[in-house]
Amino acid sequence: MLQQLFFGYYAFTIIILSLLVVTRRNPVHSVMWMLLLFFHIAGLYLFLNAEFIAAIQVIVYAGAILVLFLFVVLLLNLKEEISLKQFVGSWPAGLFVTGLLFVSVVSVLGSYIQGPIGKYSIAAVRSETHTKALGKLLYTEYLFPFEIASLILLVAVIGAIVLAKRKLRS
Amino acid sequence: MPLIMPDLKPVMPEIVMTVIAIGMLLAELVIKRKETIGFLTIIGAGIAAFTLAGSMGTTFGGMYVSDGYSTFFKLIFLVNLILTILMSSRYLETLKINFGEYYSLILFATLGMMLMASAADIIVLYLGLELMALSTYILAGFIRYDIKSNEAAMKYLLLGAFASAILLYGTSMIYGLTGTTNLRDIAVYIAKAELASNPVLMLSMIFFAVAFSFKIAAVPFHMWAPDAYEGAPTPITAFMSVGPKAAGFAVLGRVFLTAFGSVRMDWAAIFIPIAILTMAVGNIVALSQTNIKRMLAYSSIAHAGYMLLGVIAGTPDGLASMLNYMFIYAFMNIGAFAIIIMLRTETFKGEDIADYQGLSKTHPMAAALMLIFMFSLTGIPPMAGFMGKFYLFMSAINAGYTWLVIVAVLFSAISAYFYLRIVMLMYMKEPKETVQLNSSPGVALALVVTVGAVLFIGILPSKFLLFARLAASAF
Amino acid sequence: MVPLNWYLILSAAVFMIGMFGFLTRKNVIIMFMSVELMLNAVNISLVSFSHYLQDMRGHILVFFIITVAAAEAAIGLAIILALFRNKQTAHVDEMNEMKG
Amino acid sequence: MMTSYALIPLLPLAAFVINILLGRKLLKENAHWVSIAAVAGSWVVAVMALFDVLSGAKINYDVYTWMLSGGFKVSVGFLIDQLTVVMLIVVTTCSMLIHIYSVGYMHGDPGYYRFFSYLSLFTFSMLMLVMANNFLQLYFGWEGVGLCSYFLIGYYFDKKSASDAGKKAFIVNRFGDFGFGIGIFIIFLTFGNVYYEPVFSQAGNFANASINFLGFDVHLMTLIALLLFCGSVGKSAQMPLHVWLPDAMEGPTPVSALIHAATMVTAGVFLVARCSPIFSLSETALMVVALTGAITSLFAATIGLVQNDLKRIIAYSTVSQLGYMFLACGVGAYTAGVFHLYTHAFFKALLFLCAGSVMHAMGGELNIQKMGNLKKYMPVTYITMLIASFSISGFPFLAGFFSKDEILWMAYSGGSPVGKFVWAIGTLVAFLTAFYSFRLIFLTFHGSFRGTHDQEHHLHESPKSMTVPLMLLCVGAVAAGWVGIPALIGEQIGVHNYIAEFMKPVLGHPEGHGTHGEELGIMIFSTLVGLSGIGLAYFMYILRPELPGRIAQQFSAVHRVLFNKYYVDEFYDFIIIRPTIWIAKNVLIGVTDARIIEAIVNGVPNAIAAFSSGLRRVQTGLMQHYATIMATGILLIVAMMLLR
Amino acid sequence: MEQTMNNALGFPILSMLICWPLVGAAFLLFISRTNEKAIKMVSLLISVATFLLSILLFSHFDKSTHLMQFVERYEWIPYLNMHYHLGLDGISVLFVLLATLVTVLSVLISWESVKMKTKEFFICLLVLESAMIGVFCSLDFMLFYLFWEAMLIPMYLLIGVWGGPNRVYAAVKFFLYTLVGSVLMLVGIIVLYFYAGRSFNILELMTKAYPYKMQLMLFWAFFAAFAVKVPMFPVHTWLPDAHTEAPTAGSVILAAVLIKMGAYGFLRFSLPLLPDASREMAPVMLALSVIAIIYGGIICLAQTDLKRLIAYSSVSHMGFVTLGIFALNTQGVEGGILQMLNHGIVTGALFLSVGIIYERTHTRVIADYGGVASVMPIYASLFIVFTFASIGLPATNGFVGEFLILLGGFKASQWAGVLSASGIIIGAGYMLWLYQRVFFMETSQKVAGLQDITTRELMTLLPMVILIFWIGIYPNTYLSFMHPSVQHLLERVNGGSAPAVAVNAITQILR
Repeated sequence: MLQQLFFGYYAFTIIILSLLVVTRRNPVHSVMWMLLLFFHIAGLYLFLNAEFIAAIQVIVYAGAILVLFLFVVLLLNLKEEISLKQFVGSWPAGLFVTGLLFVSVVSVLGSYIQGPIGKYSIAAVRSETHTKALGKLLYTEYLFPFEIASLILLVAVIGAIVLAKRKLRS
Repeated sequence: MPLIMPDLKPVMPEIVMTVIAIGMLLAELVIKRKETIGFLTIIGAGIAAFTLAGSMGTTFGGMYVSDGYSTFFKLIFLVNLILTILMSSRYLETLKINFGEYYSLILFATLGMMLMASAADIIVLYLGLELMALSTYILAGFIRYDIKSNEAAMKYLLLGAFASAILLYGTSMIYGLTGTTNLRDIAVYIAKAELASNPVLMLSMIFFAVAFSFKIAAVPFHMWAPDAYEGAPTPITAFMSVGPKAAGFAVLGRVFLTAFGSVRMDWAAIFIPIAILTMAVGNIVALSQTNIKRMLAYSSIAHAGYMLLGVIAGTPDGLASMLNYMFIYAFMNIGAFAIIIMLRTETFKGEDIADYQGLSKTHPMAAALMLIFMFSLTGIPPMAGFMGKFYLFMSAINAGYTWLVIVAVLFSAISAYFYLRIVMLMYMKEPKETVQLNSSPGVALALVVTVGAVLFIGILPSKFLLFARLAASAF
Repeated sequence: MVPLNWYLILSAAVFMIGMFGFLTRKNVIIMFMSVELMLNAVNISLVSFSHYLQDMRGHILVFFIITVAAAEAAIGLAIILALFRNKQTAHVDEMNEMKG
Repeated sequence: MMTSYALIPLLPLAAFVINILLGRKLLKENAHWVSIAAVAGSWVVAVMALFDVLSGAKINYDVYTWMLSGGFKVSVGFLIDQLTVVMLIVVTTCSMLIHIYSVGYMHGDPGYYRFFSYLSLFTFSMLMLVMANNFLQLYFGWEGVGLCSYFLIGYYFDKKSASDAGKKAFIVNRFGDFGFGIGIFIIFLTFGNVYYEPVFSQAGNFANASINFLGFDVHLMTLIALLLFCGSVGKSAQMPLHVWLPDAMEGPTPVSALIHAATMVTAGVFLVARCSPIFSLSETALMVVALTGAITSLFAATIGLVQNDLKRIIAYSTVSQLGYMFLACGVGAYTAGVFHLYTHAFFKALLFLCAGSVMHAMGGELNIQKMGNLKKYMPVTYITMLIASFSISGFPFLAGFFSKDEILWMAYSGGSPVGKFVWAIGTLVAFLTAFYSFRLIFLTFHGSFRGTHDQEHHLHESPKSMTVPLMLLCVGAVAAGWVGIPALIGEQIGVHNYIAEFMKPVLGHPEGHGTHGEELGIMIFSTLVGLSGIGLAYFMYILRPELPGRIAQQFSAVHRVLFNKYYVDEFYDFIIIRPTIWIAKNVLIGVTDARIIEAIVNGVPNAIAAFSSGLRRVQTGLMQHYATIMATGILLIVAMMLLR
Repeated sequence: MEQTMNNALGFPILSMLICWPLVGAAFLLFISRTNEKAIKMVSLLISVATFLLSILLFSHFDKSTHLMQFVERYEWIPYLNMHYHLGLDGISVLFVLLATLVTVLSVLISWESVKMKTKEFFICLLVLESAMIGVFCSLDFMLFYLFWEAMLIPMYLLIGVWGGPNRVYAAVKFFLYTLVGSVLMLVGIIVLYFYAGRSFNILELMTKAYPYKMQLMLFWAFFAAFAVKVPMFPVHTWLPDAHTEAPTAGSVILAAVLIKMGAYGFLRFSLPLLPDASREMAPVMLALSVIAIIYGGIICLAQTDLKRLIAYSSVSHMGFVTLGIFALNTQGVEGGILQMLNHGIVTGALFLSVGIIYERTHTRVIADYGGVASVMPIYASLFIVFTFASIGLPATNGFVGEFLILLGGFKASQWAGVLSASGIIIGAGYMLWLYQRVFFMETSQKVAGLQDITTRELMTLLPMVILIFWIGIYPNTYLSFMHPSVQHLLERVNGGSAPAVAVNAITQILR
């Protein structure tokens, strides 16, 4: 019961916060709501025994990505921003389509059959701690993707520099 | 847990590519002449191509597979890479965006594609896709001072991210259903648990289809393509029109034929309307374009539609015909872009279709080459484009999709109209103003290679067909 | 015990809200944030699947998704910056140099 | 021996080739020598052939295979029998004389060589026509003479009327050939052959056969006969395809004489005579032939009454006389028809040549109202033309008398109601013929000269090269008929009806059902009718010259109809030419091609282009819209997959 | 079943015929574009050489067999079982000759009239020649299709670059019309390929039996390609535009060879491959042919443009050809083939002639002419030969062809025979009217003082005149090529019930 309650709270808050994020006229507000949203999601992860994920959710998302967003948002002319409408003219179409999609996805989810149960039972993970279990996997079984991810980050670095640096020598 | 050294042979080309990419990044610090970097890149790509030969095998716990199929695609990627680099250096100079990062980014993008082609696990697939996509986003926005380039990158990135999200949503569903992300395991589990008619599986399949359709620019998920193609630097447009599309097809083929092989009729039913729409919209909208890059963007959309026929057929022949077409398409499309690049000077954009008016008078050779590429894209023998289409149609008919082929041939007849318009302008109109050709040895070499390939494959396609067929059967 | 479907519905809801934002917001940054929202929705479902299937793969994937999201954000925001330099706007409806 | 027959057509052909190739640069004024030599050679061989045939030979051989396809085989080959020989003599003789005449007539013409090469070509084609041993070669000659007729009518091609007339002649003839051609198809399908011999010998086997033709069951032989007759109607200018012949007078006069009087136009009669084995098997066909001939002869004669153009009067007279020949064939008297053909060749050629002589003197003037009293200036022409006119009017013991009498008697004595009817018409026509022939003579040669002073000053007799042929033909016009003196008279003077006997093996000879008395009565009656025609003409044009004008005023409506040739040309123009061109312009080009086919051909691309511009607008450049469309796409696919 | 014969000549003559013009075109690439004289001479030499080479076919052809001769067969794409497979039989051999001859004449006629981009022009012409020869020689369906489509490119350029004022429209129309038709045929070919067990070998395909329904579908797919090319009635509208706008050489090749390919296609593919459908659909085809004959003829009566008139007359004449082919009897088919040849010669000659005068007056409007016969007598006399050949006067080739066709057509269907025979009346009407308006009557201003034709021009027309009379007077030279092949074809179409006896009898008579 407590779990349901807990979930209910998180779910409710996450949805409300999501809505706030996408509907606020002032981008700064949106970013702020999003920050709160990320914390809630991190909470949910904890609730699902994914401590490490919860941590990077906070660190990477809330800490890095959102700050980046905030920086850029602050470049904007907020005054003008607030005076304008936040939605494009075709927003009812967007609402309609996403609404219907939601309905169809949810209706389909009813026929979900759970997949095979794996070896990482909650107990097993707990005994090893989540971070360690994940780390082990990352450096053994998932070494290859991990390496690719590093390249992605490298590309991101190059890209950010190439695109955003004021002067480049050529 | 002991750390076992994985078998690195299958990933040798990728390792070579990574080394070169990073090497180029460093080389840029010491080498001032950018042509040299380009040259080194080509050599590197050549080495990578050599290592392809002995790279067969599966590694990283079945996550990564190097087979004929992936090798064929990797060959296309490398050809694409080399040709793009050949065309790039002068163009970059002309536009004053001659940064060394360009080469490593293009290498990373190619690396991403290679990873995609070999990915046997959705995680690798996703990461490869993102590596390719992120690099391409940057490359699309490489003309930093140009608003169009910015806009192209922006649109490409945002819509790309949107598509990625959809892909991931699909992934999460298939993961939830099967508890795995390995394509082969997914297939095995679907068969075992009799999930074939499960709506969630269907939904996840749809999301995969949508995400890949986005990458190959199939209608209605093509909307980014014309804008991104138009705004991006022209060599990158050429690169994008072949590379990511081919990579998209690579994963599309692999995912749908491996993971969803047992529900072929279902996903064929998804792709048939998509293919028809793609051919229709691509060919029809191309008719009224005034910008040649944009026109080729629509043409590339249309070609994706034809290639989908091969996938829909779902037979080894179908796949082989798709591979073969992709290979041919790389040459003919890049060839056409090479001409466009030649027309670009500092002051003259040369992107308007009207700029081609009377080209045969001012530059007969360029016009003749363009003519060959245009007829090849139309699919008129003895150009390679015909052989490609022909094999595609053949395998689709063999798989029982005769009516679909009839639709396709009719649309391909429509496509003649806009390709011919270029030929018509070049040959049948008087030149408006004198167009300067911004030729360079690189572009010239690229043209020689492409036109040679287009004619050679057009007349003697036997070896290539066989190679494609082999690649498809070693799937 | 909370049924898995609840999580899935939550995830779907967040995904659709993100999509809605992407489809309708004028501001590029908010659109970007909407995409992040969608990714988070995927993450929620992945983590919950992982939890219920007692498998780590979902977590691994989430880990990579967050990584990629960060990289994507970096590049995206760099592009926005470049755009912003050339044209003082973050509104997509004023960003249609190319169309048709 | 056999090969020498081939010389008959080949000599003129060679002359044609030589003239057309060398004439313009080399031969020029000497072109006539080649042609005359060739036709003279042909004449000699033809006469030899005549003797061969008289001695009982019947020649039929193939030269080479012309076409071979499946079961269809046809050769170029020659059949020389009595009928052929008669035609050969007529053709070569007339041709030769007219060649000679032309030397004077065409003297100084810039296209001199051209004229002679056409004449040679014509002679060749005509000879191929009459010598053919199969239908297809007949058709070959048939079209060949049509071609030459086209060339020669349009000889003065810079004149619009001349080139119009040539074209008209060819096209009108094609209408006839259309039927002729289909006739040949049916002959081939029936007999598996297009050679005369097997066809005629087997025709009897099909006497009662019928065939389904275009959905109608028709008597086979009637069908074939009538289809072949279509060709005759065209070539011989019978109703309703007679319209080209009067116009054909645009050609030089020797041409009118040779082609449009003596030889080509009689090819139709020749065809009917040649196919008599087929025609004889069909009562209906014969009736049609007889009636067509009778009606045409009457019709043309009435028009001839009021015309003022010298050559046109003779042309209508030709049409009329051709009608006579068909009338004869139609009552089964093929011999009489051919006999008339033979005599007619002489007197009608003579008439034309005389007319040419008159024209020559008058400086090209053809309106007889502007002539008069020419006998004073051109006695030879006058006398010869007078004799020719007597001959055509059936003046006793001249050539025309015998042949015409033979026809009328055969028609009368044939015993059928149709025979009696056509006899009545024939007699009426004899009266009319005499009348207009002498109207012509009187207006032209008698009275006072009504032309300009200038013309009067230039009047002169024609040169020898022209008058000599006139005189030679005049002999023919007088004596040609003596080979066919009917038994009634022949018994008295001890001669046979040679021609009838001669032709009997080919054409047969129907026995009349009348008595000698009746025959004599008919003969006298028709002679009187002819003489009264002459008398009436004398009365109206010599004694009371003001009368014709008054009558014309009195019956102005009738006069106008006759003067305008019953408005047949106008009628054809109205029902065939105009509608066809109107349809071509306003329906086929205007509607079918432009509004239907082209509308689709251009409409589809235009629609696609319009659709394209429309579809372009979907690509607004707005990312949200792109995403919305993507999302819609997903939704649709989901709906499609889940709802199916 | 052995269906081919060994090459009677010791060398691959067909490949040489195909390659030689290509080699020439490649050679032209290396000649400076300013050296027009050399370009023209080289083109002429090459085309003449090709023609002379093709004469060997004429002399070495074995007329006693229907088997394919001069056969060459090499693997091309083994995986798809495609071969480079060439050969000729009695149906196709004459067209190769026609193509080589017409190319020579086209080179000659373009000597002066092509004033810009001379080099490209002759390259196009030579490439076109080799594609044309290829079409008639191919025994592999895909090879055929390859040449068939490849031909579009040079032709498109010929019309579009060197054509008249409205050339672009005409060129695009030509291209798209033909392409739409051809692609449907491609689908048909592939369907056939799979049904027949993966073979493109025409000879092999001919031995198979196909279900009727499939035959029907394929028949219409092939129809789309061939009928457009012929062109048959409802799809003929590209022809007037293409003919009118094309340069003289283009019109000549178009008329003489290109549109023959449609009819050839019916003969080579539709009839033997789809015998049942051909038989069943023959009435439809006959009806369309009759419509084309009459429709094309009548429409000529209202034309004001010289070339357009001749173009529509082609529609009418090709109506005769298809009529003959779908009469499905010996006379019809042989007549049809002969008439294809005839039409190539006559209409080719007419276009050559029109080109000659157009070069002098630069007008195609009939009303601008008049009295040409007075100023250009030699030209006028040659033209009248072509006119009458077109009308089908006996002793000219037109007669032989049309007569056989009408005979065959009449045999097959009385209505078709009778109605199409009316075409000969209409034909005489428009051709003579044309001749009158151009050559007769008073000399018009535009025409006054024109030079008569030059020796070079005479040389282009003379071969046509000779052929017109040759075929007209002794058609057996040409008909004898066809007998065994047509017989064989008809046996296939009519299920072996063709009257073989008659032919043997005739052959004996001949000997």
